[in-house]
Amino acid sequence: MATFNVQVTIENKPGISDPEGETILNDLVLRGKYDSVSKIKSAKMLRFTIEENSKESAQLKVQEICDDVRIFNPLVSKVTIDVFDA
Amino acid sequence: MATFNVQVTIENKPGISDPEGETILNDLVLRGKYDSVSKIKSAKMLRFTIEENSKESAQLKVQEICDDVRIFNPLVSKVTIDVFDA
Amino acid sequence: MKVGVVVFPGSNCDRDMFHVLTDVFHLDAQYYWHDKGLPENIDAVILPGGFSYGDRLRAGVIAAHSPVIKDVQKMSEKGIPILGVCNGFQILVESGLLPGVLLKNDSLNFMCEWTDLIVENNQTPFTNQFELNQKIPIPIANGEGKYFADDETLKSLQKNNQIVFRYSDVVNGSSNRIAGVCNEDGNVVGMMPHPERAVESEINPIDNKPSSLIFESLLEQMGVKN
Amino acid sequence: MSLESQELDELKTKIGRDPTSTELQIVAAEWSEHCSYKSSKRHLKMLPMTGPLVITEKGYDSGVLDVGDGYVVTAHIESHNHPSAVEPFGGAATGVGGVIRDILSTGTRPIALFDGLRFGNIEKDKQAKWLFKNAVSGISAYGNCLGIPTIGGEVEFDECYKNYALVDVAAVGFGKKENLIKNHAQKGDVVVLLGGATGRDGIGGSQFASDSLESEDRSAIQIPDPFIEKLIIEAILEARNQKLIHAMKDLGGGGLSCAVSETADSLGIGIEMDVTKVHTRESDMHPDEIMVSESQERMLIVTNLEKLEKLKIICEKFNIQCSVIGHVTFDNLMHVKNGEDTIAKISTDVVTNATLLDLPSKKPAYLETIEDEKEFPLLENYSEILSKLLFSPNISSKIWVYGQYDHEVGIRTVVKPGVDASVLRLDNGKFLSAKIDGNPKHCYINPREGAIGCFEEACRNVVCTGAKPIGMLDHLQFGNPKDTEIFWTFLESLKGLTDFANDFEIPCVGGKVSLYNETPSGSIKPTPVIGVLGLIDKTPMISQKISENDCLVILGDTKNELGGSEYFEYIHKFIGGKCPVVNFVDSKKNMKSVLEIIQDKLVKSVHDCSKGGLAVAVSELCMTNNVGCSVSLEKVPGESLPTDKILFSESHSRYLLIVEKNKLEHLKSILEKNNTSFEIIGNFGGNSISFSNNSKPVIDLLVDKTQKVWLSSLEELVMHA
Ligand SMILES: Nc1ncnc2c1ncn2[C@@H]1O[C@H](COP(=O)(O)OP(=O)(O)O)[C@@H](O)[C@H]1O
Ligand SMILES: [Mg+2]
Repeated sequence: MATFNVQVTIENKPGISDPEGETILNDLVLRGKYDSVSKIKSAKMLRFTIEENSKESAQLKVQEICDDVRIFNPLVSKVTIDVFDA
Repeated sequence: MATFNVQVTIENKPGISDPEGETILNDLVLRGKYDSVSKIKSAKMLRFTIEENSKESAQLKVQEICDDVRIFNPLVSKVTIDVFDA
Repeated sequence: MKVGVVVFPGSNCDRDMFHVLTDVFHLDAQYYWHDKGLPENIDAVILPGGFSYGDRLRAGVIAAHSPVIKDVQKMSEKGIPILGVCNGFQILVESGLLPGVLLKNDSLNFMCEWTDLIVENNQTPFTNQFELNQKIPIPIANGEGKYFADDETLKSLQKNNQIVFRYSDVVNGSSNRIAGVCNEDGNVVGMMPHPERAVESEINPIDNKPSSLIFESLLEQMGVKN
Repeated sequence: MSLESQELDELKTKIGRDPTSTELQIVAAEWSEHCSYKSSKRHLKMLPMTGPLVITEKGYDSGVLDVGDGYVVTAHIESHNHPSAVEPFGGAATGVGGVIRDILSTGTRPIALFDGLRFGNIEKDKQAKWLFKNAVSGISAYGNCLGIPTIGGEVEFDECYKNYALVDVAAVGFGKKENLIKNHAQKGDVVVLLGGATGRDGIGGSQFASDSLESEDRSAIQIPDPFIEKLIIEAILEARNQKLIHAMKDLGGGGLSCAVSETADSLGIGIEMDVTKVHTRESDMHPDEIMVSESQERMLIVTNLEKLEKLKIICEKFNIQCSVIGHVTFDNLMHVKNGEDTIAKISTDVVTNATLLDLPSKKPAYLETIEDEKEFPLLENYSEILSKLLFSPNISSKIWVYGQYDHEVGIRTVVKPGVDASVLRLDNGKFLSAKIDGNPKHCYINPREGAIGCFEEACRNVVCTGAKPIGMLDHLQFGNPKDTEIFWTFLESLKGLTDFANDFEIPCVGGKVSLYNETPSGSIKPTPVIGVLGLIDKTPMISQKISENDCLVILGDTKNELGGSEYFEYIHKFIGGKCPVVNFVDSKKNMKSVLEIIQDKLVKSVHDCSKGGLAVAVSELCMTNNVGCSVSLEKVPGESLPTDKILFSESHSRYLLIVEKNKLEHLKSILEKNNTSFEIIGNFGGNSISFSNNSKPVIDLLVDKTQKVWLSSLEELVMHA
C-alpha cells in the first residue's frame, strides 16, 4: 500500500456557461487593462489523500467515489482526475 | 506571441483549516465507506487563456493580475501558478 | 393527517415550516431527523430550506446521501405528496427525485427579495387550488437558485406538464424562468421560493392569500377541511 | 506580545513568584485591552445599566430585557475590526459568529443580526472596495447559513478608515425567562468544551485587537465555519431544554484562558483543567497555544456527570465534539495541567482583574477651531447637488448589501430592511424594533454631541415604527487611548451617552469598547455606534402606500447645524462647522408626539430625517413610494436659513409624517396640545421631487429616473466601476 495525492478538478462541461469565470474576466481583469487575457474559466479542485496499491487503483477508486457520491453533477460538470505520488 | 493556458490554484495555507474539505470527507466520502481516503483538501482553480511572449512572461503576467485585482487574500491562501502551452 | 418535516444538519427553515403547518393550517406535523427512517403512516413529506451541511461542495448534494432519502424515494414511488422548498428542492434534485440542477445565481450573490411566481401547473398536490397563471408574491432567499436543465429535459418538462412555477420576471437566470418543477407523476414538487414566509399577513406586505393556497392545496388533496 | 514590564512586576508581586510561561500567556491574554477593558472600565461604570425591564445575572455576555408574558429579549454588540481589516471575509464572518455565541450563552435563541460597516473612500480606493465587498460576503455567508436574519445595519465611507475597516455586528436573542441559564456550579461539576477543534488559527487575536495594525500578528486569521456554529446552536438549545447546563460561556478573545478564568471568577469557584483533554486540530500544539488559541465555534459548559451523559447524546446526534477538560473546585484557582504536570496555578482573581488605568485626557487642539464655518462659493443648481448626494455611496440605497442577507428567515421580520428601523414579531404578540446608528463625521467635530446624536437617531428610527425605546447597546470605537486627546474624545462621548441615557431612562444593556483603531494614516474618527431596542405592545407602524394629495408634515426644528453633514463633506469637501445638537426637551416631546400619532393611526408613514437632511429624506419617501412631492422650504420651521441649509441641515429630532388630508386636523390638534414644533410643508403627487423657496423653484428631479440610479449606484460602484 502507498499514499497517493489525487487531484480532482470539477469544471463545467463545454457549452455550459461559467458566469464566475466570465465575471472575473470582464469586471476585474479586462477593466484592469490586462487585454492579453482572452478567457478565464473557473473550476473547483479537491485533493484526495488516499491509500491504495497502485497509481491505477488510486485513480479508479477516486473515479468510483466521484461517480458514486456525486462529487460532480454530471448534468453540468465533468471531472478530471490526476494522480501524484504523495 | 503565443497562447498559454495558465492554471491558478488557490487553497488555504497549510495550518489554516479547510471546513469544506473536512465536511466532504466526513459527511460524504467516509459515510460512503471509502475509508482509504484520509484527507480531502478543497481548492479553487482559475484557468487563464493568455497571449504572451513566453511561458515566463505568461506566468508573471498572471501573477501580477492575481495580486492586482486581489483574486485571493495572500494572508489566507496559497496560490500555485502552472503554465501550459495551449 | 400527518406531515413529516425532515431535518438535516444545517436545515434552518424547518421551524418556520413547522409553525406554518401546525399553527396556521392546524396540521399534525412531526420533525424527522435525517439519519432515521420515516414511518409508514405519513401522508406527506416536506423538505424545508436552509443550508444542509453548510451547502458544501454543492447545495443539497451531501444531504442527498442521507439515510432518510431512501424512504423519501419510497414514498415518492407510492405517490405520497412531497414538497422540497429551497434547500429541500436542491436536495430533491441532487438525489435524482426531480430533474435538472440548481446552479449559482447569475448575480453570483445570495439573493433575498420578493418576487412574483406564475402557476403553470395546477394539478399537483400543492397547486390544485390555484387558477392557471395565477400570480403569487413570495420571497426568494438563495445563492444557488438558478434552475438549469438541458434542452431535451426542458422539452420533456414542458411536454409532461412538469413546470409548476415560473418567475414572472427574469430573476436569476433560470432556464425558461423556471422556479419550481414536479416529477412525472406530479406528486413530488420542488420550488426555490419560500411559501412558509408568505402565508401570514403580518409578515407578507403584499398578499398572503396566494401562498396560502399551496398549503390549502395539500389539505384539499388529503381531503382535510381546514 | 506579552505583558508590559510594569504589568509583569505587578503580576510577580501579586503571586509572590515568577509566573510560568503558561501563566504569562493566560494573564497576557486576559489583561489585554480587549479582555480587561483596563483603559475604559472605570469610566464605563457611569452608564446606567439597570431599569425595570433589565435582568442581570453574573457572567452574562449579553444584556437581558424582560418583554413580558414570561419572555426575554437578549442583545449584544461586538466588532471585529482588526481581523476584518486584513481578511474581510473571514473577519466579518467570525465577528457574526462571536456575537451570536454571546446571545446563545444566556440560553436564548439568536433571532436577528445587525451590521455596521465602515471603510475608506470606495470611490477612489480599490482597497476600500475590496474590504467592503468581502466583508459583506462574509456576513452574508455566515448569517444566512445559520438561518439568523440580518435585518438592518448601516454602511459608511470616510477617508479616516483608509486601509482599515470597522465591522460591527449586533445580535438579538429571544427566549423564555425560565430557560435563562442561571450560571451556577456545584460540587462535582465538570467543565466541558464543546464545538470545533482547537487549532493554531487566531492565536494572539485579542492582543492583536489591542494593537495597532502596524505591529499586527498575521497569524491571527480565523476561518469561519458557520455549519458547526449552526450545529452548536441547535445542540445547546436542546441541552437547555433538557436543563443540562449549569453555566455556560462562549469562547471569544483570549480563548480558553479567558473563558475558564472568567467563568471561575464570576461563579466564585476554581477550575482545574487539563490541556491534553482539549480536542485539537493539530497534533503538535504547545499547551500555551491551546490555552490562547482563538479558534471559533466553541462553547464552555459547566454541568454534572449525570447530565453530561445526556449532553453527550445530543452532541452525538449533531456530530459535534465535546470534551470534558476539567472540573470545578472551590479554591478560586485556575489550575491548568498538561497531563500530570501543573503548568499554571493562579488565583482567578489575579487573572481576571487587571489593574485598571486612569489615563490622562486633554481636549484636542483641533476642536478649538473646527466649528468655525467657512464661506463657500455659491452653488446654484440644487437639482444637481441633490442627485449627487442621492447617488453618493453614503446616501444611496443599501439594497446591494441587505439584498445579500437573508432577512426573512425565522418568519419574524414584519418591517424589513430598507427604511428606518426593522421590526420583529415576538411570541407574546408584542413587537421588537431595533436599529444601530453611528456618525463619525459629527463625532469628530463634537464627540459629545455627536455621540448623543447617534443615540437619538437610533431612538428616532425605532420611534418611527411605533416603538418605545427600552434598551441601548453602545459600541465605543476609538484610536489609541494613550493619546490624551483621543482619550478625551472617548470620555466626552461616554459622558454624552450617559446623560442621554439617564435623561431618557433608557438603560445601557450591553456594549463593547474597541480601542487602538489606528490606520496607517492615523487614528480613526471617534466612532461610537449605538444600538437601540424598542418595544411595541400592540401594532407596529406599517407604512401604507403614499398617494396623490397626501400631505407632508415635518416635526422638529431645522437649524444652522451643518458641521459633519454630507453636504459640507461630500459636496464642499469641508470638514467643520457646527455639529447638530440634540435638545433633550424637544427630542422627548417629539418622540412622545410621534408615538401618540402612530397609536391613534393618524399617519400613513413616518420617516426620520437624518443623513443628507430634509432633501434626502423627502427624496427617499418619494423613491420608495414611486410618487412625487412638492415641498415649500419657506414653511420649514426652525431658524431662518438660506436655501441650501434648509435642504441639507442634519438637525436631530426631526420626523417626516405622511398624512391623509382628512386626518390633518386631528393630527394638528395633538401636535399643538403637545406643544411640538411642526408645519405642513408639502403635498404628494405628480412624478417629480420638487422643492421651492418662496415660490421660486429650487429642485426638480424625476422620481423614476432618480430612483433607478439611487437603487443601483452602490452596486455599480462596487461591482463594475
Ligand atoms: N449593512 C447593512 N446591513 C443591513 N441593512 C442595512 C445596512 N446598511 C443599511 N441597511 C438598511 O438600509 C436602511 C437605510 O439605512 P440608513 O441609511 O442607515 O438608515 P437611517 O438613515 O434611517 O439610519 C435601513 O433599513 C438599514 O437597516
Ligand atoms: Mg432612518
